[in-house]
Amino acid sequence: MQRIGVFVCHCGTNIAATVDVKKVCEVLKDEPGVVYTQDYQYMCSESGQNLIKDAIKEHNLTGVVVCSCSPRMHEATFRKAVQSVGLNPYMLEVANIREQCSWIHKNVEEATEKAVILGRAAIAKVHLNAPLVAGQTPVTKRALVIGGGIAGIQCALDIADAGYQVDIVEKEPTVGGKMTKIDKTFPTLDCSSCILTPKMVDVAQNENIKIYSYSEVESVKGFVGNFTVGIKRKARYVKEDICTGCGLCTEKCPQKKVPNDYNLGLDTKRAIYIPFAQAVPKVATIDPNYCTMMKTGKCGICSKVCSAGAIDYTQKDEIIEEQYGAIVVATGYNPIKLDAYEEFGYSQSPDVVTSLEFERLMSASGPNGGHLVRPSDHKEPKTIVFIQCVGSRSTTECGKPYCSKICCMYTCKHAMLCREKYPDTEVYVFYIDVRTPGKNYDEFFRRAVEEYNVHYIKGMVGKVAPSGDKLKVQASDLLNNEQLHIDADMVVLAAAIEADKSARPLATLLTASMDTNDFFTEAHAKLRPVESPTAGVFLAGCAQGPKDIPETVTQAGACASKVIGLLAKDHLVGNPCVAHPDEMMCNGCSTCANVCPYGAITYENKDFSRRKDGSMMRRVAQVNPAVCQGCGCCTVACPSGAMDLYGFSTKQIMAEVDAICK
Amino acid sequence: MQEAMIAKAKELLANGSVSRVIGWKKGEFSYDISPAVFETAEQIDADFVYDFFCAANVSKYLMKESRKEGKTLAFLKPCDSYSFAQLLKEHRIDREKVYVVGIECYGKADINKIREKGIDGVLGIKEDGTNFVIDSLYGDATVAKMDVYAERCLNCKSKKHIDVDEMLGEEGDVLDSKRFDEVAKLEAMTPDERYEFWRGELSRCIRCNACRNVCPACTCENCVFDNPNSDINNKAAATSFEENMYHIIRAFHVAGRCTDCGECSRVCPQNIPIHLLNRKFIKDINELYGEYQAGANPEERYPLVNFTFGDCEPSIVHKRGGNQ
Amino acid sequence: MDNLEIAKELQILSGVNPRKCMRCGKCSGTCPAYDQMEYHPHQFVNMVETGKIEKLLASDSFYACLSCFACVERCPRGVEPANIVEAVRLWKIRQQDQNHLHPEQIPELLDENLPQQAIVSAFRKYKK
Amino acid sequence: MQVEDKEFRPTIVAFCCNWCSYAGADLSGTNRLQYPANVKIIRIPCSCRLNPMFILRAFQRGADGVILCGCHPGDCHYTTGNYYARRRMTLLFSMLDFLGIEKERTRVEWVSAAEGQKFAETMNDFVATVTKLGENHRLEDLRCKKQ
Repeated sequence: MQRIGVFVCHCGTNIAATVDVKKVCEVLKDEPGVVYTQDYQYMCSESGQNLIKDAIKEHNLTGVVVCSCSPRMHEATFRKAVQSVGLNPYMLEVANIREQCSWIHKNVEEATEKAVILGRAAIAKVHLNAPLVAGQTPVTKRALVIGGGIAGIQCALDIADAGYQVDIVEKEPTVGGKMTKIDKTFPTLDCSSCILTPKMVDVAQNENIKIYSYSEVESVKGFVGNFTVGIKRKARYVKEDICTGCGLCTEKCPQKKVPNDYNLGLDTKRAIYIPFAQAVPKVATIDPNYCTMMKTGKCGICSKVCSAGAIDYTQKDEIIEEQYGAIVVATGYNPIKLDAYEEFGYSQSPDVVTSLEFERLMSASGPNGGHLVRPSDHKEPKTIVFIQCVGSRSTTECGKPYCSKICCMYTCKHAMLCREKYPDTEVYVFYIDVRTPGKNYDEFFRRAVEEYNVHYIKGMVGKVAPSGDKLKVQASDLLNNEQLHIDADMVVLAAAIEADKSARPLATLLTASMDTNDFFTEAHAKLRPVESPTAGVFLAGCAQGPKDIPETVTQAGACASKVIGLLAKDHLVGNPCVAHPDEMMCNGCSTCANVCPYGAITYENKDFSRRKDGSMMRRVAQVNPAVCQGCGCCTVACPSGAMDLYGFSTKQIMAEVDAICK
Repeated sequence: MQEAMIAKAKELLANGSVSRVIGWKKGEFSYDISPAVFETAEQIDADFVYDFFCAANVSKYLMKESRKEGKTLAFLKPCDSYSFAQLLKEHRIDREKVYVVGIECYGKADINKIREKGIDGVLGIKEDGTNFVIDSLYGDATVAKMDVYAERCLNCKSKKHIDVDEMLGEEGDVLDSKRFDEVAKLEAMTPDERYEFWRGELSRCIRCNACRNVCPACTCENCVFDNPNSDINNKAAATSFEENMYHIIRAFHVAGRCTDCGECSRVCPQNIPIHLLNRKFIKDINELYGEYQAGANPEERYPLVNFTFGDCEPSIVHKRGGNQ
Repeated sequence: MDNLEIAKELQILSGVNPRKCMRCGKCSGTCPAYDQMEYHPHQFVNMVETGKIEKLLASDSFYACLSCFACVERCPRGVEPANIVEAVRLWKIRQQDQNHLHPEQIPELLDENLPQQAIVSAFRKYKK
Repeated sequence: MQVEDKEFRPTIVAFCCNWCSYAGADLSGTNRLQYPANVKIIRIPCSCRLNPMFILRAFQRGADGVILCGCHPGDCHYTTGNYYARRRMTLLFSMLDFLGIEKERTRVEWVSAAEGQKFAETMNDFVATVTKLGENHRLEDLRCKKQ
């Protein structure tokens, strides 16, 4: 018979407020097998854990039940505590009487009764616990970074610095991400490419880092420490190692009408292109949808012109399998589609642009060489209206419920740059709230208002109607309680930002969980913000939520330290709660192998010569504990119940059900 | 047909390609046929029989027989061959150790239905066009085949054989049968009526386990109901709950693997329509996940170990369930 | 009935939860009848929320609303200011305990120079 | 020792998958979202770990309603666990309904780790449904009845 100790935590008043902990202790004292019960203010504290340790030694307990907060919170803490005094960590069960009892019930009597029942269920389970020892799995000392923006670059550089090999998979022809499209960065207004391109060059030259540009992740198998990732290298029709990036082909290509997505379609590029001068890798890429050679086979000028002979029209997508120990997700963001906002006339007039398009118009490498003109008639705009929170903070289905965090700062930057370069233009910014919480952020905003005389008006724009060559903006000014009518030359919409479209399929591949806005969910919002609940998957940058460049770089550094922490280990302690077949009862019908998501089950012919009816060899299942993750799917698929799961065995769950329904 | 089978059996035994033959032999009464293993020509001549009472499905016996050395000859009716194919898919039978001869089948007689017609002391049965001529202690009686066919033969789902080495008689094909009408009738009832119906039926269950022992899909080395530490092991059902539970769990374990061979209802001494439970699962699988016949396609995964991203949600049962 | 109870009543009548409003002023910005109103749409919502009902009932600014529903269409938080205007109008009519206009009575009340917008708006109201 | 005062209080067993719905339940706790005390949660590694035997065992021991909460299809921590659970539960519920057992007594709900609100609402709604149904007589085992 087990000797079980029950420890009930007050959790300050979190539990004690609605659960009579003394009564719980008293009632559970006479449960079968319980030899010691104790309640304490903070069971998870140092002194609380010592209480448990002393009780184990004093009453030589063989099983421990802790009635406290969620096992997801402190199960590991208590397991370490009991392990330190020699008790197997898996001889401990946690009853969740806080999140699932005291916090959700007001009536003390009801909550206490429920706490007793949950305690009783945990005791029933501990009776059937077996001392488990975790297996070990080797760690591949290589990391994969998905997404080559500033987050991916910074993270890769930090990991490479620690001496580990890193592969970056970027779906665009060049790394750099959104920062390559930005002109100046707030709050210091230093030029984006000046701070980014050196890092891109470092990434290219670092011998620990390999860049798979114009590639996507195709498949992910395995688990933390042992990922096998299939990378699809999209056909570039240019041999990367031979092309010198001279750009001759991009001048000679006859197909000129290709929308240039580097400038968000504001101008055009050729069918064979290098995205921008400082592209890394500086290699041309052919866009098969526009290249006449690809479509009709009747051109081939670029291959004739290319002195290095790097053009190869027959190139095909190829898939490479690589092994990794950790995966960093840095898939970044995109502004949302604004066609649903007809009130702002985004699709009616070319002069209504998004902030990113405005950034391109202002940028020296932009469609107009940095000279701000209206896309419709190329005249200098005299009155510009900025509209904040377009699509953000909106509970309608075409909008996003969250605040996109970076729009106030970049709109303030745009207004300031506008006023500085073109002092005679009038700049209006319609806002709901100006949110500038960072270091030197608010000072930057006040400079825009005080020194550069940007008109900040509290109130939303109701309507933008193009009439003649002007844009009639109708907005409400809440502070003066009047309706404003402004004839603007140009309207800039601070569009909400959302997760990159490639994030959702990637999450399914990685079995990483996502929130309703397609941002990756972190393991713990406050305590583990850069890890995904799926072990071995880490999150950096806007893939995890809207954030600005300083915060992204911070997260990238944090991610790198987590990855280095993981890769530094030679092998990982596995999960002991794995499936195990009872060979005497196994039918060998491979139903379990069919449902195993990890392929952890194989079959062997075993000799059962003791069988009375003379049959010697029987086909039985074998589970590989290193691969099995303990989901338990096989235990239900197996009709005879031969397959069982350590830690959550059929008998244990049955015992819990009995204890709860008694 | 019986003579052709006896000739084939003796021939294969003689040339040594098979070591034993599995067929049927008469029990106490002429309508009591039970499968039997014959090793010598004499035994075959003495006992081997094949007539309109030979409904038993021999594929389950092959599990044991195929473990002995030497090959085993088996005569499989179309519905037996589906069970045989399903057992092959579950690696329960070694295919090389079995030589399968498919035999065509025109339906088997159901002794209970014959008795309901008032014919007793049955001695033999012969076919006469669309009627059966039954000679009994009280003289011959002719009765229309359709009145005494077994329920599963009335709704025969397929005359096609799966994975046979040789054929006696020609190969038939899959028929579309009205085998789900009975289930549909029950589904149309209100939950209370259904509860009364099934309480009435299942309360007669004496847990003789005949249905489990005959079922070619119920092939566990150690059944969960016999295994003492499975927490649901019981012999006789003590309460109505255990009666329900036994039949629910048994039907669930064979769901997606049951070939609807009808043996369970044939052997049930209490004549409980157990096959309706299995057919309910087959009907649901066909409606929700697409037509599926267990044993038909050896490579295809059976429904409960398969999934598609677009599967319906369990709440469909709440929307679709029998009328209130 | 003090103001807060009337406010609660108006919220039930209009089915609008004024606390969902984040005071961005877009409804007033997009309102074509803004200038004819003493209190503007974003103020209706706030006044109903905080219970300043007599000031609202005293002013006839909510009769200026053409019920074009632009504010309902464009409100980012799904607050429906037009429905509050409706509720206030219905409340005001019920105060004067005039019974409702039955659809059969409408034809003879129509005269030619009544703008089409008003007729459509009337039908929108009576569908409540 | 379920105190049986005059109005009926159902016993509900909720099987919650460890990665999503258990975290969802914790989140509804952290947000102090109230739901009735007669819901008791059993943690299982994945929704695919739920064996029909456990559901029947719960009803046998006197539960009046059983609900399985798992990750949204596509979000399962073990990639395909909830797809199998979805098929198993659909067929099982259909069979229980076929036997005439009230189909509102069993339910499956996909709750992610971020949906504390949805978890509380589901529990409140489920307890209300089962309370309306009354005590479970069709799958009860008289030997386990509380006197």
